[in-house]
Amino acid sequence: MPPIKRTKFKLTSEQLLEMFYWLKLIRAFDERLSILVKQGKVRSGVYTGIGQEAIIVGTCFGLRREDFICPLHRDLGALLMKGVDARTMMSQMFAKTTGLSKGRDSALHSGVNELGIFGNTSMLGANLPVAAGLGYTFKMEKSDNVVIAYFGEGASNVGDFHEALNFAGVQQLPIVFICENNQYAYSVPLEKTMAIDDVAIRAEGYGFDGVAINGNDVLAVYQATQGALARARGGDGPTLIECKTYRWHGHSEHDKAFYRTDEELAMWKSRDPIPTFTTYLRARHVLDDQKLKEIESKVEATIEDAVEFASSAPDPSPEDAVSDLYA
Amino acid sequence: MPPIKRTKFKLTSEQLLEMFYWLKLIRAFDERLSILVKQGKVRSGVYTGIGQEAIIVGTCFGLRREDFICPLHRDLGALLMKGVDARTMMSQMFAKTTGLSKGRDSALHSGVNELGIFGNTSMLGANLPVAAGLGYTFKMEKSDNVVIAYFGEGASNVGDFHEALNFAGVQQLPIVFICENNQYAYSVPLEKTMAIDDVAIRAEGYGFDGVAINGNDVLAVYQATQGALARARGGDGPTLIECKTYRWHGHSEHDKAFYRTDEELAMWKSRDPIPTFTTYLRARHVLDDQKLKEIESKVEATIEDAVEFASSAPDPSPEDAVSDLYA
Amino acid sequence: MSKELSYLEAIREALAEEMRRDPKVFVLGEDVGPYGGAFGVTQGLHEEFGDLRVVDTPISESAIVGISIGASQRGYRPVAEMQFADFISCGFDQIVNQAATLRFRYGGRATVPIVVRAPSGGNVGGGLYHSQNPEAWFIHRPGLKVVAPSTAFDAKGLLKAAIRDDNPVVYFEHKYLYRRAKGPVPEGDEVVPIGVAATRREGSDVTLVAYGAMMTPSLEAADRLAKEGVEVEVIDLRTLLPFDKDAIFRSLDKTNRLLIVQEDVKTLGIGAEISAVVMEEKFDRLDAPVMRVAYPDTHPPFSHILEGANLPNADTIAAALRKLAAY
Amino acid sequence: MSKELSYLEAIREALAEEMRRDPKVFVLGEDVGPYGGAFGVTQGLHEEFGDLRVVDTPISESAIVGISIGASQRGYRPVAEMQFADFISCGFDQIVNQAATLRFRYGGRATVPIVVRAPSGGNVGGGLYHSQNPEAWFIHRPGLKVVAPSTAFDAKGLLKAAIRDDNPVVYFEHKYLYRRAKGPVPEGDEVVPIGVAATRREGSDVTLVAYGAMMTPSLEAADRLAKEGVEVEVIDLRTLLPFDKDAIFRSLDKTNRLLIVQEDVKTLGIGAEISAVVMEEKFDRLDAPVMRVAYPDTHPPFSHILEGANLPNADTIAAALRKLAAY
Ligand SMILES: Cc1ncc(C[n+]2csc(CCOP(=O)(O)OP(=O)(O)O)c2C)c(N)n1
Ligand SMILES: Cc1ncc(C[n+]2csc(CCOP(=O)(O)OP(=O)(O)O)c2C)c(N)n1
Ligand SMILES: [Mg+2]
Ligand SMILES: [Mg+2]
Repeated sequence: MPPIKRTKFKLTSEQLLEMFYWLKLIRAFDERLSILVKQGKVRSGVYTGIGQEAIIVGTCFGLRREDFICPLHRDLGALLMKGVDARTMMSQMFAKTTGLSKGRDSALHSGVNELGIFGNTSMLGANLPVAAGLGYTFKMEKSDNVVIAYFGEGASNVGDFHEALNFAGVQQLPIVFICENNQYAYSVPLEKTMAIDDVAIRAEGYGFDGVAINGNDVLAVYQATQGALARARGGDGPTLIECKTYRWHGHSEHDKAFYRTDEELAMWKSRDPIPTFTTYLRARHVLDDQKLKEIESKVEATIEDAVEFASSAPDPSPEDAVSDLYA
Repeated sequence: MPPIKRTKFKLTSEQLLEMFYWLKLIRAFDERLSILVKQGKVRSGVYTGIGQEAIIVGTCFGLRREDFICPLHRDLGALLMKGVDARTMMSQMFAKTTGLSKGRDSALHSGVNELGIFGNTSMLGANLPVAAGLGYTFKMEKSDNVVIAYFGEGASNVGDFHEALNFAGVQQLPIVFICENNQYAYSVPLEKTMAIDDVAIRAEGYGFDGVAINGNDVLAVYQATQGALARARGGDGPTLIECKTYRWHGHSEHDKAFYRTDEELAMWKSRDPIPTFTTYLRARHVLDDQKLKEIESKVEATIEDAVEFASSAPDPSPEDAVSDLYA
Repeated sequence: MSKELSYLEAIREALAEEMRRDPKVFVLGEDVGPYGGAFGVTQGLHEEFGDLRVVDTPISESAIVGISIGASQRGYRPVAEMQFADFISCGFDQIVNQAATLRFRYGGRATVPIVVRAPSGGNVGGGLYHSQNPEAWFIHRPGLKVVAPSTAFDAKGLLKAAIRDDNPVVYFEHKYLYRRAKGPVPEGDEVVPIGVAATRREGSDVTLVAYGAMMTPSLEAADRLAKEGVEVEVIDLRTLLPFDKDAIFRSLDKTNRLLIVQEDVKTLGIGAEISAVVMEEKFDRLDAPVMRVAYPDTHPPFSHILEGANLPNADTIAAALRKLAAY
Repeated sequence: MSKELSYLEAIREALAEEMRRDPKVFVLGEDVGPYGGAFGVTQGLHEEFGDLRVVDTPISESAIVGISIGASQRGYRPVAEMQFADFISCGFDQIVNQAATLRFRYGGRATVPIVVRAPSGGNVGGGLYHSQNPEAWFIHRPGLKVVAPSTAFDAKGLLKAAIRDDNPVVYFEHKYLYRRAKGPVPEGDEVVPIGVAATRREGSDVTLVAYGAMMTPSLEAADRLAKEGVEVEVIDLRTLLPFDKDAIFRSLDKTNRLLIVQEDVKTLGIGAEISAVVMEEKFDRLDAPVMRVAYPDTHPPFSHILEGANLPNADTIAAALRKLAAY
């Protein structure tokens, strides 16, 4: 694969600010969820992606409505960016009827076909064959839409990963596989579960390119993704992009994460994707105090509104436990 | 991996002749089975490895009794070399009580722990996690025994392959993975099921070495295996050896194999591992007409005896259909 | 309507007609392409519909199902083939956790119109891994539909219904019937509705419920009983989930006696559920206990002696009917 | 005997004691190492027994089971942990086709002493993929044993028995009971034998059969009925395959009335088999139809309102008991 040029895919100031907004919104959403769990208002199913937002923003930014994403447990932001509004999203976490699952789920096991969002089961890796199936339909239609499929480095050890990437490779499907390598699968560090440094090299076994990049640099992620998307749309098949990152919180909000050191966490917090990007934007005069304040209040208002909406939304009723099983 | 030196692991004339015997015996066994199927004496479950014998002989030759093998549907010869006598093996194919499965199976779904032979299910790839488990016990015991695990190139697309090789890699298990790449998975040629030329490169994704060799050259297979075995016994972990070969018969004896050309088959028959090796042995004066005749009669006698034994061995009785389920 | 097809040809015709009718229908599986499938079911389809709609997949059962689910989310109606029903265990998770739950967790906003074809059943000398009847696992999973035709007519009509159904359907086609069952088939848009049993023989003394390859010995046993003055009403379930409780109850209201015949092993085969439901809802009508004739709780052995000992047959069924009639 | 442990501690103690007693026992699974497992069951084991005997595996359920089977063939007694019982679907093939059949196809010459621990059950706000009760799939598979303790005593005693058993055992530990069930535990070599039910309450009017977390509401309902003058005999199955038919029949001979309570979905849950067996063998003793109180045929929803609507409870159980008593 040719090296990624950060400047190859140009972004306007407006677009850069939009990216910034998403970074802030997604961070705020997850942070709020973390509090809501502690308050007992959201009961479970919360796996925050705090610290990993650059991956979601860099990969989802600029996608078409028709493009499909296959997000994972930490990728709530991907659903927001792909068009699920904050109220619906928050309702989902509150298990209210106004959520995607009508109260049957408070995690990300739901999707919206009209928005190009697939909702996976909990089974890690199981979204990847589905992504291959979605990609296969684009191939059948000779359309230039694409699929972005996410997985953790831990999930790259599951059989489904292998079967899916192999099929994508041999069929040259328009899929970009995004590995969110946050170093840990729950409590287990990468080196205890695979004898390689970069998940990216697994792509070679399937006949396409893999590249490992800084997953905390939203522009690096964006540039790499755009390159891969261009190839996919042009019929040149899949790419695997491994984004090195770190999750700040525990595996779930109940996990105290004693398995890692404070130093390690501190080191990664110093690589927080948001201040890095803020500095970049300020240096380029895209962002100033005024704009920052505007964006921050918009974010806050959106979250407040979503929480208020979800809190007062109707609970499901007992019949919903057995309905919608069959069409 | 350093290139294989054919001369690195020396073989005596006696050993070379023994290898030759096994090549002939395994070929004769499969050829006889093919006839027995046509005669209706063996009813099913016959997948011959005719044309692929060099892989079995080159990998099994010189193994310890304690070493384990995890053979596949075409690898009847591996069971013979590891110590199952021809009568028992033939009884298995006749579904007689004197077979490994006591008549419950006429294929290779049975093993013998005392001889270091694992018997897989039909599910392709399912033997590989088992091989990892066997290898893990050797690691726990700090023993220098090894496991040899076989799989077809087709089976290398199954999820279990991935999970097993990854575990073997990260745990540095004493396993040699042998890919019998005979170009086809049933009717489907390799290029329709994977976008790579060499299955061997998949090893990289698991952090160990893979090498592709001529699987029809028994000495090349032997040398490569010995190198991998030495590393495994020395604690240096697994190796994947991909042996390029071809099966002469159809997938099973019922398959007419219309999916390939006569030319292709003829080309591969010209690479028959047995005459190649015969020429080699004659040139080195290890084999002469006299010895050849001796070996051929021994092979014939062994097969005849096995067929006779199995034909007249007792059939299972109805109770055997429900016994031996629980210990 | 005078055209007669074999069961296998009927399946093929259903596929071809549905593929002609609806460009969203496509088939995928191992060897289903030019080869036409292990049993020849898909012969001719590749020639007519090409590579894109008749997909030779790698050996990857989990991916085959997952790909189907993915394609279904874009409005396609994939028909996936498991080469043998036995291998459905390798695609199990995608069926029970991904397909069966999707509509529910999507809050009813999506459908999963996939069909998984699974050649099942014994009496063909297949042994442990080519004879299984895995239907009960799926009958136990809400969100799925399960069908199992016994005639050429139903093979075609139920497959067409399954393809048009918006829910995931597991379609068990019995290998023993492939070339043995022959008869007229529905034409044009006629389908056999899912969920409706068929009364194959009227009678007022005992009700016999069966399906698949058990219909033939069941009807034979009923004929024998007729000579003894006992009129057996024989019901062919055709659909196993949801099964046609009303048809069973209607018959029971006449006979007050019920026998269930299944090729599946006894414990927790469908007979258990039917018996339990009859117990709950028809206890007061029963003149005798509901009885089951089933495969014993063991694995299908290869030997025809052993398999013969296990399979229900006209003798064992007739004996049970006599017991019931005399109760 | 005065020591009291929680159900979770009892499991941990069983593991520790068996590992101390027998060096061939080891545990493997995701996060079972230093972290001590998602629920803390294996806490302290890694410290005591080290890396080799407390193995943090990659996310690879199929391999986890396959590795266990492999190790068992060399005399080891692995205890594999599924992080949640729900994920057992990903290791399904290795359990049902590899482990359950091995002894049978080896002609009785081998055993498969593995235990698969599966934290199951709902009422913990887990939603669709952290609440399942997948026991019926395994009860339907000959060659396996299935247990499901309801008390700390049985949790320890059955796990010890399972580890010492030479057959593959699926051990369902109920998450709701982890910290809620407390009590004395067996000491030393005392085990709770597999296959033997326990009578938790004597009574002569109605027999109630349950297991796992359903014991508590069942006993509560029995207490209520006692106040109404109906004496309910409550049997805790403890082992689901093979279940203790004799214990049920003995009780039935007193009461002539039977209720089965299961957290599993109704259709083809174990209640179906018990009902069918009672029908077959005890029809003439029944004064009322065998009834079932079960989870409805749906998926476990996250919302506590919905889950509450689905779970059997003392009210619904008492209502069924009243119906039975009055029949
Ligand atoms: C098949 C399967 N096994 C186990 C789990 C339990 N589990 C949930 S998340 C997780 C760790 C995932 O690690 P990774 O893939 O790296 O993603 P991350 O959580 O780090 O983003 C585990 C083991 C699961 N969800 N699915
Ligand atoms: C999981 C699984 N899927 C499908 C099959 C059916 N099947 C048996 S052998 C075979 C082809 C195997 O190809 P390969 O692995 O290359 O081995 P070869 O037969 O060529 O030696 C197939 C598809 C199977 N046995 N197991
Ligand atoms: Mg991770
Ligand atoms: Mg092959």
